[in-house]
Amino acid sequence: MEKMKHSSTESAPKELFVLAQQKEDTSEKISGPSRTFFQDARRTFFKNKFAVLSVILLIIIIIMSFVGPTMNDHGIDDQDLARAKMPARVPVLENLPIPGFEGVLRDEFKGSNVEEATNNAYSRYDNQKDFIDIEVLSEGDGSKNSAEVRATYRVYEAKGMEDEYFWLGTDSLGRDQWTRLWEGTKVSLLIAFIAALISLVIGVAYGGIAGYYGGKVDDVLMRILEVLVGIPSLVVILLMMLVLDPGITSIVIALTITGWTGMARIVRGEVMKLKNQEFVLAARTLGQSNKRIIIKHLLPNISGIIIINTMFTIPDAIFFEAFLSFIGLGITPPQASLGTLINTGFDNIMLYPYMLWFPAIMISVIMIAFNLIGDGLRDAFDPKMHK
Amino acid sequence: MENVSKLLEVKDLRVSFHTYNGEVQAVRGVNFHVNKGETLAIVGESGSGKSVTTSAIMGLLPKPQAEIKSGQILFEGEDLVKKSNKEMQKIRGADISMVFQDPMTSLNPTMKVGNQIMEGLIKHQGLSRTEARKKAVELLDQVGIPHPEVRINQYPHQFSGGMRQRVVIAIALACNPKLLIADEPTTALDVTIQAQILELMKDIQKQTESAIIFITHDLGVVANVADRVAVMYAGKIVEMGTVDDIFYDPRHPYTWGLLGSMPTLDSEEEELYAIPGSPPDMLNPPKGDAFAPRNKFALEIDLVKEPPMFQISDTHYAATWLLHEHAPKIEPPASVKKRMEGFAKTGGKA
Amino acid sequence: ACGGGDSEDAATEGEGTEQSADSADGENVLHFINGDTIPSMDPSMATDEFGFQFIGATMEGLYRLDENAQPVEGIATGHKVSEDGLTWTFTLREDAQWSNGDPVTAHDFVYAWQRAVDPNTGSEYGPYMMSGVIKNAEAVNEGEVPVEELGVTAEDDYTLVVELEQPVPYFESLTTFSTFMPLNEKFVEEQGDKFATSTDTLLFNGPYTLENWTSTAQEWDLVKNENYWDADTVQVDRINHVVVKDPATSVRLYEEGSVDRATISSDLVDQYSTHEDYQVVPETAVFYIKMNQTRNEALANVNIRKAISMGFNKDALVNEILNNGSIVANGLIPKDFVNLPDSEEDFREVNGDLVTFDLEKAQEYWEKGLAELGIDSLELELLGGDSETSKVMNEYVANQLSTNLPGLTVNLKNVPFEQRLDLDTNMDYDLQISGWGPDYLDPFTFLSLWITDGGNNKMGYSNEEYDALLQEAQSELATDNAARYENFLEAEKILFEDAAIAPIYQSAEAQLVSPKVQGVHVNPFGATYEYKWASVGSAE
Amino acid sequence: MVRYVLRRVVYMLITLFIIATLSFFLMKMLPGSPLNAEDKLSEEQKQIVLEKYGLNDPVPVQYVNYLAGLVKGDLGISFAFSNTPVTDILMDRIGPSAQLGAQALVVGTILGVLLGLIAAVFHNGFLDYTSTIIAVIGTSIPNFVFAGILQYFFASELQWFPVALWGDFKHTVLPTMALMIFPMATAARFVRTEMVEVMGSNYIKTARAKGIGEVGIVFKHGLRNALIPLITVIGPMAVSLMTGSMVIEQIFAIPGIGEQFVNSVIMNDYPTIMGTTLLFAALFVAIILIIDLLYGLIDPRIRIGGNNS
Amino acid sequence: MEREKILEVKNLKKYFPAGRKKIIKAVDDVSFDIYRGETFGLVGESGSGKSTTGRTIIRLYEATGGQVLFNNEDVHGKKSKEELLKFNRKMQMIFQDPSSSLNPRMNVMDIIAEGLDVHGLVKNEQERRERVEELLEVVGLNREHATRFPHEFSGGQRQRIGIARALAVEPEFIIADEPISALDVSIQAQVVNLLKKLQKERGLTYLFIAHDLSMVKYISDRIGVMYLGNLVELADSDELYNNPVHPYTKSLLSAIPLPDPEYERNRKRIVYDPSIHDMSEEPEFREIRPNHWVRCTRKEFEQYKKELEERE
Ligand SMILES: Nc1ncnc2c1ncn2[C@@H]1O[C@H](COP(=O)(O)OP(=O)(O)OP(=O)(O)O)[C@@H](O)[C@H]1O
Ligand SMILES: Nc1ncnc2c1ncn2[C@@H]1O[C@H](COP(=O)(O)OP(=O)(O)OP(=O)(O)O)[C@@H](O)[C@H]1O
Ligand SMILES: [Mg+2]
Ligand SMILES: [Mg+2]
Repeated sequence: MEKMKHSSTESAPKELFVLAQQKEDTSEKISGPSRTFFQDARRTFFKNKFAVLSVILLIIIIIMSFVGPTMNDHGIDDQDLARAKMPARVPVLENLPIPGFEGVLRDEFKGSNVEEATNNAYSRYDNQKDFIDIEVLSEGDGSKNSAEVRATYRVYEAKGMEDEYFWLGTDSLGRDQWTRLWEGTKVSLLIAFIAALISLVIGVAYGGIAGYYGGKVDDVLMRILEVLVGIPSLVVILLMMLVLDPGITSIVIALTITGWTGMARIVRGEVMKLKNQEFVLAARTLGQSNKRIIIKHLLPNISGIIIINTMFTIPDAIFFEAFLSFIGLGITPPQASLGTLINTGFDNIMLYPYMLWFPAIMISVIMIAFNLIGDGLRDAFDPKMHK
Repeated sequence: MENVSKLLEVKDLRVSFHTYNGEVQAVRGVNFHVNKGETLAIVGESGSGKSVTTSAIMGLLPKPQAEIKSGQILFEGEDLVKKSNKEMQKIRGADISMVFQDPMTSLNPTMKVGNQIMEGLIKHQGLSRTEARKKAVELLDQVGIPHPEVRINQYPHQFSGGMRQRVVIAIALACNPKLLIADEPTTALDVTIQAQILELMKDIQKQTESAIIFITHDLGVVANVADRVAVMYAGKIVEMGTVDDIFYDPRHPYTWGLLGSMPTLDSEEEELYAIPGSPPDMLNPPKGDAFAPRNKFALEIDLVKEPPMFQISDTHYAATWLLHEHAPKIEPPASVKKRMEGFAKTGGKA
Repeated sequence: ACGGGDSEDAATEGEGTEQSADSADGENVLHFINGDTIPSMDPSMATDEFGFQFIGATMEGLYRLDENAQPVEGIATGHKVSEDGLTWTFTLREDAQWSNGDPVTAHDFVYAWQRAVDPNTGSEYGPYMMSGVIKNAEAVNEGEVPVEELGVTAEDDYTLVVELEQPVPYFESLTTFSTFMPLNEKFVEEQGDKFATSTDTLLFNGPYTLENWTSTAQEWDLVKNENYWDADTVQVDRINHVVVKDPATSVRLYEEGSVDRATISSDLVDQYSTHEDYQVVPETAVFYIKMNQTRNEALANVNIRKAISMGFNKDALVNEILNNGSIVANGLIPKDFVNLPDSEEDFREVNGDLVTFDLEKAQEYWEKGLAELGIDSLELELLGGDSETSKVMNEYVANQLSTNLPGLTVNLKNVPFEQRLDLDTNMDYDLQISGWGPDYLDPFTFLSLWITDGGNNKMGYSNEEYDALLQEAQSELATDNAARYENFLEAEKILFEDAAIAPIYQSAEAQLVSPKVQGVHVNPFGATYEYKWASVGSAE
Repeated sequence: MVRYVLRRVVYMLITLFIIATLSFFLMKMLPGSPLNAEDKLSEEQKQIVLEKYGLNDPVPVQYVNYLAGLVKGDLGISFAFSNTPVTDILMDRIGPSAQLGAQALVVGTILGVLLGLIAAVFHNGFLDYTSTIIAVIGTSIPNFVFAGILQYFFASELQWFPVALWGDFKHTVLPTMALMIFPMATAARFVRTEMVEVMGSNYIKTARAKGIGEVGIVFKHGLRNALIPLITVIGPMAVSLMTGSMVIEQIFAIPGIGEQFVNSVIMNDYPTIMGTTLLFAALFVAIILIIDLLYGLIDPRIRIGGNNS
Repeated sequence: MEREKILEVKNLKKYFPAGRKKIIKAVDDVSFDIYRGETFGLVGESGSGKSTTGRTIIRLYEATGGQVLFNNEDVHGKKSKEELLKFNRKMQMIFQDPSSSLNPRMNVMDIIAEGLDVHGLVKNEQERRERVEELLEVVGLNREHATRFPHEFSGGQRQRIGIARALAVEPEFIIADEPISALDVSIQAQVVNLLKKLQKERGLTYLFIAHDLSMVKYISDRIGVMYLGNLVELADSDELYNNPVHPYTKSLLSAIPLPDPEYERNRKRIVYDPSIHDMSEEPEFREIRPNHWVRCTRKEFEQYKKELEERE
């Protein structure tokens, strides 16, 4: 074989033109550290800023739901009508020009002239003229409602509680909203976690069995499921709530009775997909028992989907608890949940909107956080997203 | 050779993907050209950059991740790299079209087959629906689908795999493209159906005189369809030549490996010539010759310096230091030698 | 009527400004909100506030209550009472007509009253209102004698004779009540089961007819009844009603001008108390805690009960929580309900405050009670309704009792009204917040509740002396009203000496009422509002 | 096809039958009767009332009677509304709920699909984040909060729409908007995820290779395929929308069935509860059937009946 | 010398239900024997029932009809747990898809050791690790790979892990269902070489399923050709390639592209038209030459025979 002239102009040192030492075969080496799927998932997850933020937020919320109530010395049912419906007041913040935490009530009042408007404001605020600041917005021309004033009522001073701080105000029974908000958050989260956990266990077992055994077993189980799904969950839950005494346990039971069907369906679908995968067949040819196949081969592979789905059932449960409270079938007072707080807040929305906003913001934040975490997990458990 | 006009010329194409782990250098300086009416086969193992090269030609590299680092893609003298997406839309499907590997997923499952064929016709040739329809029927007929008038109103799932691939080819051929890129068009198909599709493509090429870039890793298919062959490894072309050059006078050890690992029907040797190991990680391509770690015949220089393209004949090039004047004389492995003997017998390229 | 446990309904009717569209037709129209659907328009079957309201507006009995809650002539132009007070003979007017043109006759009353006590009817209020009042009512209802034996007969078409079981001084006011309305036999029998389920299956003889109504309707109209004998007096052409349950929505509808009257729930009072249309409508319903002496033996102890009835701050509750004009109740008979026959003094004033909030005394009694029982802590369940305001109130009461009485734990149980009735019937509770509104103009309507084993007692209260006083008032003293009232005063005192119940408050309703709404007055019992004399004023 | 539908209908009937049976016996186990305030009625009267409702018969006989009634479309008589057939109540109330539900479903889905499309097309861009945030907020915040806000701003403050009540189309706007948020957010999320997936699929590559413009790719090739999984969630969502939201109906004073249903439960009105349950269940299975048929329409791969391949 | 039969497949049938009242006859009356120590190749187009045959043999599917005798014992039919386990040890399978045949959530150690655990072949953790490392070396991988997860390996490496898993229980007979068709050309040779080496060292018997005929011919001693659930031809591999008799076999052989441009230029494809068969007679499996069997009718038999003789 003749040697060809090469097109390259670079010089190549002649001594290198010898067969290279056959080093040990490095091509089978895998470089880089070993990463399991879960490590990859974790990494992908932690790259998702929203999801990580949500996790941090949730952890803070959970910690606060335990710590929060102890941060002041108001108990969950410390009533005092003398301090009912106090607006929120937070040290430091009260001096900043941010509305909402100054411990004042503020509203606009109309009348045919400034005086009338002012009087309206006074009578609205218990005639505590000394503690009401009036700011005229429009002088008016004598016709109805043409004049407008903005009144600021310094409630804490008026009630002689200058030294008192209710960080989130008080409710209509004079109970500290801060304490109740965190207690309520705790209860709501507890209900949601337990309900989701039970749904998870039942759903995974049911779906797993139906999917893995298939055939007749699947047929029967799925028909049963269909009937259950056909009965509107609201019906079942409402009926359960009537049979059981109101309280956390019954809410959890009511939620789980219908809550697991979604999980069961998803798990069944996944198991059906997986059980014909070759690695499952391989386990069968090795003589592995069905139980171990389900535990060792199927469950780890659907764990992602299960976790994601659970993440989405938790906010659903929180939501449903809120709804139950909204229609009066929720938790027993004086205990609070986000649902009962929102419900009471709703009644006071016009005058004391903070009573609604704080729990509404809390539930929204929790829901958004769980949803974002769910989204994040969905991406994390999708190998396509592992870059 | 010079009078054969170059339809497409790719010059020093480099494409990288930006991923979480870093930059994946998928294509690292590829040069080749395609002449009018000829078939160029690109072979190489998975991940060697075949698809990325063709996607770059089509202007279909995935948007934010991929980056053309350098190079030109001259189609009839115009650089496609510089063209806007709008301009590329005019070229895609009309002058250059493409057939993908998997016929099962290459057709829109919710759209009638006829509409999928007609779309391009209406867009590029400005045909009316009825005209386009007529043309679509003809096309289906041309690619050998019986009862095209009926089939045109059916959905992809009503077609078998082989028929779907024919439909995909019909779509690609609709506007008589000058260049047809086929990215592993038969890999997913059965041998018998593969043979039919290959025949079909060759027939059509005869009729339309379009050039074809045919990507595959099946050397049998290459031998069947190609006029010229480019062998890719790790984002580079390591050997290029006519089909006879490559099969009967391979020069690059990688090409030897490819050929040696395929038994011929009469090969009886105890062991196949297997390329050991696995392809390099394109995140950090090795210094020197990327193939060196798997190469029995690697020279010390391979470990430090990349080999340039050596020209062997007018049509035949290879990038291996073994072709350098200082290199020791290396015998290709036995199985490959046997082929070359066969080549000598039949007279080869002369 | 039977008072709900819920202190306030979310919203009730309201009047409002006339819609311009309506005025264009020259029609006088009012728009009101109704808190819920009308469950029943059958006078024999109705049991609730809304039924009574619309039966009252569309039907007329022998008498009707005027502005001062005095009976004025309705279908009856007058009556005579026999010496012994047992036979009442009513003379009916001859120009009264049913809305289908049939004359209203004495037979219609006979039929209606018989129907009300006929066991086959399954009426609840029939026997409740008539037993012990009209002769043989109880026997008929028990199926012991045929309905024809009921002590009511039509002497002729326009003379109705009623025989009573015993003299009933307040019988006149009873006849204004829904259960005593006449019914057109032919029509009712024709309709069968369908009777009173929609406008088409109803006949009216009152100031208004009910239009566009079905039992599930969310919107309906009262339309002036041209066939009414006193149609000339009726000035409003149409009163539209819609069902709105959400209090905030009601108020917004009022502000929008869609309705002419809206109830202000306690939460909203602060905001609207300065509104020029703001009004407080006093009511005669009284709310109290029932203490069940049978389930938890501790409640059988009078000291414990006394402690509870004195142990919570009613003033704060009324002012801060209810906040709608309701007043503290320190006895059973509401304020401004009945006057003593002789002195014309208010019953409540005369008997005064029988039980007030007194923390010290409460704790004293509590200690004593605990000592007697030999325990140092007690756990009780408080059953309450689940409407918005009552929920807050329940929480307050539970908290007050738990804090004020050392060792007491009160657990709340809020359940829907229907369920609460079930629990009440089965005496399955310890404490229950409950209320009662009168069904006729006499203290007996309240005091009869705690007669031993009475149908509404349901808390195991029994006091012979109390029973005897009432028994005497209803029989021997029936013709001597002054003496009767002495008995009532005495009975009420006994009730509170025994601390049978812990009164909380007498309700009122805060409303926004458009100035257009004129001449509507509020009845102390039966139909809440009287629209016969209503008129539409100017909007300003 | 016809055979398939027939078979499915038979199947539906069986499911309904089982649900009817289940709910019947469930109701039998629960306390409560048409006799409210029992104590005021004499024993005899109670018997008469029970007789009227057929509650004196042994349970199996009641069951048979109930089924017989069912076949005739007779769901019995309400305990709470005297002498009113449950069927009438349902007929009366389903209308507004269904109308609002349908409006919310249609508008919400269309808006959601658009939102999702925008997010997918501008994947990882500003518009993607915006629409994702809208979607997350939409699924996270309780709809009664939205309802309150809408009522306050658009009715009380701006006076664009009536505060509440049931009347002409204007009255339906706010409740529809409040109800719409959830389907909108759900659809947006689904479409976004699916669309991102679809846009990476081979047939989109093929379409691009044909030289089709981006708009054509998104609408002609992408959307339809992205919609298929959405249909699955729309089914149950349609049911929950059409069966009315108690809260929304209460806030806007709408005579709907959701509100009615919660009331029936609270009032222990068993015939109505059962009737409503059956109605909901029937709606559910019917919608599932429709969804399945729709599947076949949108996705030609799914052959109704699955016989001819 | 009479070779020892390790596996006898007799009239094997496997039908799948497909919708209502319809069945797919995936395997319809197939009979063949496999001798100890040989490689038996099974080829045919996609959907012809090759995998189903393999899976029915190893009892992943219950047979609809027929018998499978393994070491003269019926594989199907009632069996105790112990018998099943014993059988599972002797017969193993290698799968086609390297990406789905390994559980992505288990590391290589656990994947390979699964069989050891099931059959209790190791006493302690240390022995287990040693066995796995030994097996890894047998298939040409490193000990360090034991702690890695499947996704970290290339296709060829994964396939070798699959082989190690099958080898762990020391089987006598391995069904390899297209073990190389999903692999890159250059990697295919690695796996095939390994399989050959193992066969030599351990006296294994293979049922090798593939549609790449050149590879099948290279590795197999005897080859069966399947078409629509039937075995249409069976012969020694050389015999089959040199003297195909059944028109389907001919067509199949003519369709394989070979890496030889010259050959390819001259290749003529033969199209198989099933309608040439005389449908009036049920075809049977007949021995046309010693150890060369064809499915044909009596008339075809004569005709094929003549053809063969002419070719000589
Ligand atoms: N979207 C992408 N993001 C990151 N890396 C990519 C992307 N697409 C391709 N690559 C990388 O580019 C390199 C070349 O890929 P390419 O698809 O061109 O290979 P190929 O030769 O076509 O292989 P095959 O035979 O498997 O189709 C591979 O290393 C691959 O990992
Ligand atoms: N579990 C199953 N259920 C229903 N039908 C099946 C099943 N497995 C296989 N089939 C059908 O049986 C027939 C034979 O399938 P099989 O997988 O055995 O073919 P094959 O020869 O292995 O094909 P390939 O080369 O594609 O792997 C096919 O028509 C297939 O659709
Ligand atoms: Mg490729
Ligand atoms: Mg197969």
